[in-house]
Amino acid sequence: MDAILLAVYILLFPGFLFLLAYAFFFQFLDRKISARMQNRVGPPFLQPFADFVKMLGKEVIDVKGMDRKAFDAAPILALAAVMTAFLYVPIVGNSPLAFQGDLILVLYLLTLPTIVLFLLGWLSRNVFATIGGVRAVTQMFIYEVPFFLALLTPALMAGSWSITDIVAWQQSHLWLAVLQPIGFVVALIGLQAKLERTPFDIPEAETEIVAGPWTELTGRRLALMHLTLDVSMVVGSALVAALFLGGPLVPWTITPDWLSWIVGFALFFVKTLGVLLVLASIKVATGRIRIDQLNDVGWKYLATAAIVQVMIVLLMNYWWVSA
Amino acid sequence: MTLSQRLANWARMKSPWITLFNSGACNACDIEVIAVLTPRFDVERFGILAKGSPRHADILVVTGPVTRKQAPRLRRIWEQMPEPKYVIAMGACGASGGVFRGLYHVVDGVENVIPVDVFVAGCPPRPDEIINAVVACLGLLKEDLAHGGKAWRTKPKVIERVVPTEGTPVPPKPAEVPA
Amino acid sequence: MAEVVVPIGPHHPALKEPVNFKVVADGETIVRLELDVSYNHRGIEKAAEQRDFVRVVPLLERVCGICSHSHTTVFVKGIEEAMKLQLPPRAQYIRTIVAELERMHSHFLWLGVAAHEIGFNTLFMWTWRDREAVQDMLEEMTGNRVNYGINEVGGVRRDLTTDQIQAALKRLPHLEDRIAKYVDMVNHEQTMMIRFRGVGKLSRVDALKLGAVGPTARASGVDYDIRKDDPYIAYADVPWKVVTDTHGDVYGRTLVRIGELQESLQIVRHCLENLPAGPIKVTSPRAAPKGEVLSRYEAPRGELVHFIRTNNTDKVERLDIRTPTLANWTSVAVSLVHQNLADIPVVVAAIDPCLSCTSRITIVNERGRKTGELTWDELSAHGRAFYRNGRRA
Amino acid sequence: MSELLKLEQVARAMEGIGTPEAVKANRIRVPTTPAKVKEAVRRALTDLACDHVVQIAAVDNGKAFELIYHLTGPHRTVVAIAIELPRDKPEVATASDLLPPAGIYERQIHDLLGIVFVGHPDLKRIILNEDWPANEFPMRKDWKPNPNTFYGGVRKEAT
Repeated sequence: MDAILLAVYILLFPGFLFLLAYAFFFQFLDRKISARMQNRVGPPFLQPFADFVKMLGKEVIDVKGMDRKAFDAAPILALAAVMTAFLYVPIVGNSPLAFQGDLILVLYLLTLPTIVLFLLGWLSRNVFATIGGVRAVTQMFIYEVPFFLALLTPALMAGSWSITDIVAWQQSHLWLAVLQPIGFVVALIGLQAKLERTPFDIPEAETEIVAGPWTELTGRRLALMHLTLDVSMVVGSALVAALFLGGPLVPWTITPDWLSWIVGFALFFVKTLGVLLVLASIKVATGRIRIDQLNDVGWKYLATAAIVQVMIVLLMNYWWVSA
Repeated sequence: MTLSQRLANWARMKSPWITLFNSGACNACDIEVIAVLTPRFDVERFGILAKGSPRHADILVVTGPVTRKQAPRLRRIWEQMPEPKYVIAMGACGASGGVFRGLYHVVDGVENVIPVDVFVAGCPPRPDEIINAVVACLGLLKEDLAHGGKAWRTKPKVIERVVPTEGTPVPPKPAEVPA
Repeated sequence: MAEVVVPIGPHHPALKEPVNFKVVADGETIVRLELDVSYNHRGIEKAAEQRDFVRVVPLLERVCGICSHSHTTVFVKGIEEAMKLQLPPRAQYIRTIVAELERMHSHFLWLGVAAHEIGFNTLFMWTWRDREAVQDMLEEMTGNRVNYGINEVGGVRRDLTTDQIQAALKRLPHLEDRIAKYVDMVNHEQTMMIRFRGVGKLSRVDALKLGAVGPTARASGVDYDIRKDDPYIAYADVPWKVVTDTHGDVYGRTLVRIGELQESLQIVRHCLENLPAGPIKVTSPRAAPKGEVLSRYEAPRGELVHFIRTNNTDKVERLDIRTPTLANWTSVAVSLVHQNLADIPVVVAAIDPCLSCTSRITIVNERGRKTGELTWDELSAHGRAFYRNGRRA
Repeated sequence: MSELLKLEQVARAMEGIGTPEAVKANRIRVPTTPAKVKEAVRRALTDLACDHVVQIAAVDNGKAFELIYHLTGPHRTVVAIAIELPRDKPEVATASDLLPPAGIYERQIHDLLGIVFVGHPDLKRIILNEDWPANEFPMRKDWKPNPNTFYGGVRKEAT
């Protein structure tokens, strides 16, 4: 693809601008669904955009003795990492930047915001922030292993480390959610933990340690970190939709090129909304569990389920290859 | 005003975040402020969110006559909030100490500790009056942005004393009125 | 081994009221708890000595917003006992109705706040939506959602009209099945059970020794309830039973409070249905004869006590208020040691602290070791050490 | 719900300390001296099966300070042990080792009325704010707030 089309791909359509709009739309939907489930009216459509612009306009407060430059750079780093991860997930058709092993890159880029949260907690010299940061890292150790295992089993079955190939493989076989149900469930729970949403929002536990690592963030830093969380929600659900629900491709080929793009985008849209609906209802239906309970749940149930899933996939591969 | 200025004003009007500070109140006002967040009065439809930390909030809702022990903390919380910040003093206690005026452990009213922008009448004010107060506070925010800051409306601290023309009886100063 | 001093409060989202905990925590478990509460002290007892019986009732109404009717009823009942006044039964019934409605709205409020403490916001929204029905009933009967102002020495200031009674009776069935729904939700919802079971355990002996009162004590099997022990207003001739439980932890207290919700609803229905006719107040003399009265009342949070000494004038010589939350502080401080940092809001919320009534402090020192303020690098060193050798530092 | 205590029961338990008089059906008052109050509380806890301290009321009746310990138990009768303390040196032995919640009540009484409880683990400031002058006790009848001392809150020039 020549340079101009690539630039459009990165900056305009499935890249920067579209991702921003889609992130705001996702935040609006998430707050609206959980509000309606709590029998409230919920925010208006442009609310996330208004929050973002207002936060940009607020005064930025620096705590005494804080490393200003690092504190400014951290949110930008987190946002950049999550945005580049979105480029490798197929949206319309195959993503032009795909290469063998981009699944590993996306997973790595998705863990960067948690480390940045820990960094923010550490830099802001506030007891609540530090404890929040330590909890964020503790939580990451717990859910990271099962989440990675659950997301790597599709690669094992499809025999390739690139998301685009996995999506292409699913075009000719059943959806991986059907073939690997346990992996699908573990991936959803892991995603909920990565996005630090209610059953697992221990670092930001509003009623225990004020706002965790977010306590000292004000003005544009807060705006960027909120945006990072929204974008990582979009990227996470797009990743789960691509790996388990078949992504934007349809089994039979559609002749005119632009029509297949539109159908592909519509499928992507519907599938990511489905994932969001599941995440929002988990958030509404449960309370927050403690860090040590998360430890038990994480290692006893999630990890074993992921390992069992890997075993099943290896066995299935063995039979298919031999059959 | 430039486009970006209008956009900033629109955004500030559309997403006021409040934080609640109980400065020694009888917590009737507090449960009414929390009732504002619940399904019947639901303020999230106006974009109002209740934030835990003063760092993230725009409007500080203060309830109760400030007790002597809570006054320095109220002052520190107010200083921690980032600029364009506003203060709503709740109920009769916030305005003048209400039924607790003159008690030995109470600094009567929020005015003596931090500058207040909006007072809400009532003991406790009903939830819809509280929403009305936030809307009034947003109106104030709009005017302040037009005049560039709060200076235009803060009344001068020193009130000059009007020299009475002879013949008219001088009203006794409040201290002289027999208690 | 250095410890982390975590100040929670006085401005903290978990606590709807100003209390300050200096929690000395070793990682996530609490070693020592310093509690500093007196941010709400306004000097009401001193002011009460300068106000006559008519003007002191509005002041006592605002000791605490959630249990305002309790404070006025216990004071007015004490003064009537000193004056040896005989109240008409209709006034006693109206006071009981408003008292039980206040208990219902207070317990609904507590259920929501307890769920909010563990992040379960849906239940918070639902319980507070149902509480609005109770608020409407109170507003129709007394004219105000909170601080009802229905009590005065010698009786009640407002009468109940028949359509107010019918409107209230129509709302009760809906509330009844909502409460039933919350009972099975508390018993089956996973995250609530994990966060409530076994947290803040208080044995029966400890509950008695540490002077716990109200639902906190009744959840550990202590069956003290002033409405049964020392019946006042109309509780003697209303059929109801004391709700107790044996779990002794936050889960037990939740069950006791929901049980009391159901009992209160039955009491309100009974009083509304057979409200005796007759006058609603009797003219009371201006001054109260010399005497000393210990007036006790079962507030939503526990046993509320007003010690009133009168001296032939129309003012109180001394009013000493002992509030239920004050009695519960010792038990919460003891049951918190060894718990998790994340459990503080839940256990504190479990005694449903009403800080506007209370302003006292206690220090519980578990192993009595010296813990000074931590410098920054000690804290970070502690963090690394704590996680390097698997939470045993 | 055992039945109420009889007057003779209390008299037998408290002989040598004070003569009880029944103020009401379920309230018996035992006036005694400050020296014997600890012994009275111990007997109430053991012989009269009281296990719950209702309240420790403190009154300044102009001439002297009065302390009234209200105790109750499963028998649902309130045993009130009343003592009188001289105004110039109000001291009494602490009851917090027998009754743990008394630790709080005594510290509040010390703050408001200035009664010293000998043997109390840490009789620090509880109820008034940090910069309240140490020797002023607001609940005393003869206390008037004098305008020029600073009782706390934010200093005038800070607003």
